[in-house]
Amino acid sequence: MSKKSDPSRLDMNYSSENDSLSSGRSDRSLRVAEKARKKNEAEDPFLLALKYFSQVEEGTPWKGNDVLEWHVAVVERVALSQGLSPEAISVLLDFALSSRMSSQQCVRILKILVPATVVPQDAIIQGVSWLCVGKMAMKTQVLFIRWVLTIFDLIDSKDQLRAIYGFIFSFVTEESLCPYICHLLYLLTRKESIRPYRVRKLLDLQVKMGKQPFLMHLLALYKVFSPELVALSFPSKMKGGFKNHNSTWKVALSAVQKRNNAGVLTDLRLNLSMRTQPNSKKRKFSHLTIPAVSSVPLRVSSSKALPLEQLRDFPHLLENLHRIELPAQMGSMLGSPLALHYIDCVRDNSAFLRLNFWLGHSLHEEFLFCREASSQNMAEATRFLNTLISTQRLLQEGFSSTEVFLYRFLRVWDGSLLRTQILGLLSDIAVVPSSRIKVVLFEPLMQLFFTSSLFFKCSVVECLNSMLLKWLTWHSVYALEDELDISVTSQTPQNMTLSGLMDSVVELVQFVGRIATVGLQLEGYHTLLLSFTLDFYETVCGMYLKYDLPLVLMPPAGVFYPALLATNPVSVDRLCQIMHRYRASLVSAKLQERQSQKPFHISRKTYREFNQYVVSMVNCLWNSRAFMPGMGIELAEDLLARSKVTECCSTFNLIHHPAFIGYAVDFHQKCWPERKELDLNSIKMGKCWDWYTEFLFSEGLWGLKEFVQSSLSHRTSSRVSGTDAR
Amino acid sequence: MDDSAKQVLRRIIRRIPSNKLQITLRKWECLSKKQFRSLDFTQPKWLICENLLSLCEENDLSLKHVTELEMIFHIEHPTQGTWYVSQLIDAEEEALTSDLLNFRESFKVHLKSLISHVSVKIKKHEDDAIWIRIAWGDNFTKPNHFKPTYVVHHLQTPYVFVTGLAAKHRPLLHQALIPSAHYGSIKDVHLSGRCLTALRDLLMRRYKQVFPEKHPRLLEERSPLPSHPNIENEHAKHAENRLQMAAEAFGDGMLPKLQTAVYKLETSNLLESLKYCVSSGMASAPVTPLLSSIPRKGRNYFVITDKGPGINPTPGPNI
Amino acid sequence: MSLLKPFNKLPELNTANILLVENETQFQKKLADTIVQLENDVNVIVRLARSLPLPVEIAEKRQRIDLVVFIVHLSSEQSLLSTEVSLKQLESGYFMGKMCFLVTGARCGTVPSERLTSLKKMAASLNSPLLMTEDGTTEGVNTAAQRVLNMLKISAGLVPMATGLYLSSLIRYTVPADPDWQDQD
Amino acid sequence: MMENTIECPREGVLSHLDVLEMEALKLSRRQQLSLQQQSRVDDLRIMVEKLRAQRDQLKARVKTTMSLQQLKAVIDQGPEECDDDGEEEGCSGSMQLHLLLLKARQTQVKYLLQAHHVIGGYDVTETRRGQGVCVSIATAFEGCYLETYNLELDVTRTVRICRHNIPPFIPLEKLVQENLQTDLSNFLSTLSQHLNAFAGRRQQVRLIQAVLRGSVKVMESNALFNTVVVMCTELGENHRAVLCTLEYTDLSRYLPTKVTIESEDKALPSSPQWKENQSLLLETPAHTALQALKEKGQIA
Repeated sequence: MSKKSDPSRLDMNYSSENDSLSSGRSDRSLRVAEKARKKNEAEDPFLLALKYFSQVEEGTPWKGNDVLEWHVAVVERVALSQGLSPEAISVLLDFALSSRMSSQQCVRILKILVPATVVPQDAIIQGVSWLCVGKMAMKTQVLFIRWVLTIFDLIDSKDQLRAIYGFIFSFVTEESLCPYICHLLYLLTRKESIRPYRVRKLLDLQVKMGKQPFLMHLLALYKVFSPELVALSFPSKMKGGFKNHNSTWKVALSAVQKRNNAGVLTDLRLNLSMRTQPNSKKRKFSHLTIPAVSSVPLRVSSSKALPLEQLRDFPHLLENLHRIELPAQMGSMLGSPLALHYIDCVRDNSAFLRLNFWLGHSLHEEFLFCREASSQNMAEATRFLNTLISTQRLLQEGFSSTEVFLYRFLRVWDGSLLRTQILGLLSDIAVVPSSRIKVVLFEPLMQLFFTSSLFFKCSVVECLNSMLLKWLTWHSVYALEDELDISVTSQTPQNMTLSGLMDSVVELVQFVGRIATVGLQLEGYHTLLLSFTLDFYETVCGMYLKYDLPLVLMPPAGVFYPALLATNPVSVDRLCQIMHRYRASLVSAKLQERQSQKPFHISRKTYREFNQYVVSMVNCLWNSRAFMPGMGIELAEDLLARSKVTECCSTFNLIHHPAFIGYAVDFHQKCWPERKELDLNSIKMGKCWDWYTEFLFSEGLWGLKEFVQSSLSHRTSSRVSGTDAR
Repeated sequence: MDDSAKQVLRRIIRRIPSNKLQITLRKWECLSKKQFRSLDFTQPKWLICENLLSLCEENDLSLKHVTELEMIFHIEHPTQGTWYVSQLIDAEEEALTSDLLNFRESFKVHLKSLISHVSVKIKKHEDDAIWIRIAWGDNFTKPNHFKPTYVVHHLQTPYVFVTGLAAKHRPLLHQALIPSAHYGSIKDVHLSGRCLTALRDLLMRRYKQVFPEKHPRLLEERSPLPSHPNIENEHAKHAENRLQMAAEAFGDGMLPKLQTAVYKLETSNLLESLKYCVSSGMASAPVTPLLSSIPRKGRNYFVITDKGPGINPTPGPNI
Repeated sequence: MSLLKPFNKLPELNTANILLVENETQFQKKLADTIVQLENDVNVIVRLARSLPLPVEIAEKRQRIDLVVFIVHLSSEQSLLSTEVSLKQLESGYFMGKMCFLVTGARCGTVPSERLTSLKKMAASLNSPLLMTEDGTTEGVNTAAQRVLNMLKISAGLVPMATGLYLSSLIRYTVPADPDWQDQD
Repeated sequence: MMENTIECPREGVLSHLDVLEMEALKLSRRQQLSLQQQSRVDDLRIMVEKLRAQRDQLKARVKTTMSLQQLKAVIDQGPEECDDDGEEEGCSGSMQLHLLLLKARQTQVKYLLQAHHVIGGYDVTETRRGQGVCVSIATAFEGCYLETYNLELDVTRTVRICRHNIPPFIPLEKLVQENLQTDLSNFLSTLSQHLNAFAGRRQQVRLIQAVLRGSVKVMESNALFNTVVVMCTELGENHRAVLCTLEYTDLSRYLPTKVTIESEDKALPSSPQWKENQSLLLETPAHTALQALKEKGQIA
């Protein structure tokens, strides 16, 4: 009880004994000694502490040992404030693992082992050797390995670590060590480190422990390097991964990092990643930051492989394409464009597997695994995702793990968390087969879209627009006859036929049509949303001519008419332009069909829709025959009468249309400056009308101009424009 | 200043947390201003301790000064160790009029008459609580100042708070206390905790108890006003009632700090009776995991921590 | 012990009533404050309840409630249970676009997945929307408030040419047919 | 190459939309705030109106009750006049009077009850659905309210105290044994005596410390305040310190039962003047007595 209630009591008894020995000495001498000590302290307590730890001999009592306490305190202060130098680390690590004092002390030291710059490889080796001696307590061993994992990327070089791969491997049999050892091995494994008996061992373990994620991942990696040895098949999406949440270090390290985040990595001799990640040392502490490229600096003896980080520039890359050595930390690839270029050139499956794994793992850990969204986290997350986005832009294709993550994330998304990034990523995903596009994309998006704010709606439309753009671009790039491989990087390359692609595109366009219709309705035909929608249709109307995807899809009435009757000239103008482009596509499609060397068929329905729209436009704007039967929007006579609008048919012609009336008035004043009363109808008279239209064009309504010139050149009525499309 | 004194001092200094050290020593008033200033409290404790020792040498202080220091610290920080409370019963008339002086005298006399080697130190605290420090020896050995007993008693009240009392000394203490406080006998009240003031407040009703009143305070007096006129809490009344009930049961404002409470459910067959409680509707269903987990976890010792019903450190058998 | 009815009272002009049901009250309060702050042109009245049924004392002075929001914390089993109980106190009319679930902690991998699954089943069986929220951050709360408010305005008939039923037919939760995309872990 | 990997143009649109949303939010917040202030002002106005109305009502009520009392006064010598009048209107009048009487009585009773409460009679509240009652005993000294103490009594079978907040040094057990079962009201009154006396004694000490700071010093007092020792210096030819020990053996009184005067010169206590003072201290509250002495210029 008393022990529990205050632990201090115990060591008081002990130490009082210690003191009783010491107190034999005269107090004079004591004070002298103390003065001397003071002087030393003045020099540097930290060095003293290190000295102490390097020299303290086995079995020194630690309970109530004030000297020890004091030194630990000193080290603690230094470690947590500016981190420990490589030498300090070696000393302390050795002291801790040699367990010269109690294991409590060992744990205590390990906990504060925060490197300031790098960790010397030798220290780790030493540590592993202590591991082999095996007088360490199990939990201490685990702690040690976890520490190594945490600071893995700070180890100045890893060649010797690789050399003792076998030793490390031997620990997988330790039940409680296994997960962490596997992780460590995963980071160290290279082709030559794979041996049949190791594979066998792992398989045995798997039989014993069941399909543990950490074993699976290691085996997967083995399979990549030497498929002939590993017969297993792995699910395309493996869950979990190596869990190594040790917040204490993370926090401490990132804190230290924050304080002196000046280019610590200079001693890592890295040129590439420096620019992207000025303080990329933070990476491990929050999975979110990107490791610097550091693969093994090679011993002279070994093959002539060239570590990636030694690449100078693009030409250099090209020369050495054949003998590039990939870094231990695949994540680091993200940071470095050269590396990415390399990956892009040589379709190295293992590289992609590992990169994908790393990505999937961090994404999952960080966004789908209880991470309360604090502003600081979010800042990191944003940075990370932005880098990911730019990477994908560079490779011009999404990673499969990103997709998997996105599909999961969409289902639990609140629509605001990291909106920009998420939508950005989403717009990069490879073409989704029409069979599942509804489930993985549309349903979650719909839920968010209709409940969220106007701005979110706009963002979604924008996102889908750029998604469509990418798909079309891919198509126009990889437009092989019937077999275009879109997701090059994805783990399971899905070959997509042209028809497949077209189905997906149709799905997408129709989806946007639907949500835009309802969205506009809900938002009261807000101009902003309308303009984003028109953006989208500007892409759509060019599908055939610009990206030669044999497809023409008209906007739904729910989009067309709001645009036509919009209160701002810009919308109407853009609509005109879009219609003009549609016309162009349809005309050329007709030609194609006529010459029929590339037979493809656009349904009559499309033509009908198009004509319908043109007719209503012309009726509205030119013929002052709005709301007439045969138009998309008909209104019963009596209803119109009841609205008490005089000559309501003409209310939407180029003069009275709310979008243009301003121009009309302006024009009227220019024409008849002397007139007192305003008579807009007089614009209709004779030449005036042509002048007026000219005036409108001169006001910068190009779309309108194009439309007029194409659809009703030589002042024919709309029907003609309809027929000549037929 | 002899070795034992030194040891005691060392021990005391070690017990006092560094941040408290300075003020405690100041209260002690055994060092001259100059000496006090000479102490550097940024140093590690063991250093300060050595310097302090030498200073004590200079003013050749004795053991009794040292114990004085310990007492000061204890009175300032009465959360050392666990306090046990016992209650004096059958008060005599004098109990209501007894004062410090004659209490101190009679207590010392009585105790000394019972045991030869014992050192008693009695101080009165501001809140007229009487603090007694007893270092016990026995007929052959000197009083052991490492394990002193502390007794706190408020005159006119029947309560006695004790910490660090060995079982063999209990009767002695009681025999000394009862007559000198003018009571008939003493009994254990089964109350203990680390926080002395809490125990005191609890027994002397110094915390704010709440009773049903004829004119209950209005709702908005207690529960914070709704932040906006358009927000209405449907269950405000209920919440208020619950609040009232809770307050009546446990009191209001700052409550006394108790760390543990022990219930012993003793019956021929606990599970049987619990089962009956539930089946007969005495206990509300669903059964709280606290009870149902007895058979499920296969154990009958549980610790409930702030993090909700948890498992005690020693894991039970796997079932 | 009376069912809560959506149509037993006349609506008030330019007023929308929303009921937030949460068995713990902290998120509820934050959300309520944000909601009333966000809306300017409609008179939004927020009612907070720990569970249903609502106390009968104030039944008659209570205006008609246009939207019922059940806040479910996946972190606590209790929250889910009490929601299930409360649901029984709603008249069927509410399930036609006048109620929704607001879920917190769905993103968190540590909560037992079966809770989310059972909640999803519930939502799907009731054809009701399932809104995920981040209750930790102000942005999260703002967004939640915004979304709930949008639904409220529609279900209170304040948005021309839109009804709650219409909206919920668009956004109600459906169990994905392709099991591959259900959250595995 | 770096640059274009870092910057991606279309990203801008999304983030711009984000910014826009933020702005919109801020704006609506500001509007909201002003709206709230406006409505608050209105509410306050309404509140003022309400209060005015209430005040007027109260005024009116006061008037009526006054008139009622006058009426009652009239009625007291009413009857004989009433006899002279005609039968039927007489009886109708008597009816009316009867009514008025009752009204008057009722208001009177109300006042009595209020008065009873105001002068520190104890509130009794029913608790636990009639299973118990909660008695609260207010203490006061010289017309100023002090603590209120509560007892919750279980009255199901035999009356017993379930809980209370009466300080431990009040001899509650003794009082309980005397007459809790037999005579509750008696029990309560004695208890309240004790409490009032205790509160009174403590209040006296407090007042001494507050009012006579500097001249009189409270040397010693205990939890129960039944022995208080104060020191003052007498203003004779030689300023002697005088030690007055007040002992209250009767715990139900706030006046001492025994006062002893001590001083260096042994003559002083027996001096007539100080005998007088002693008796003064015996029959008036300590602080007033000492105050008086001070004014009389006997103590500093």
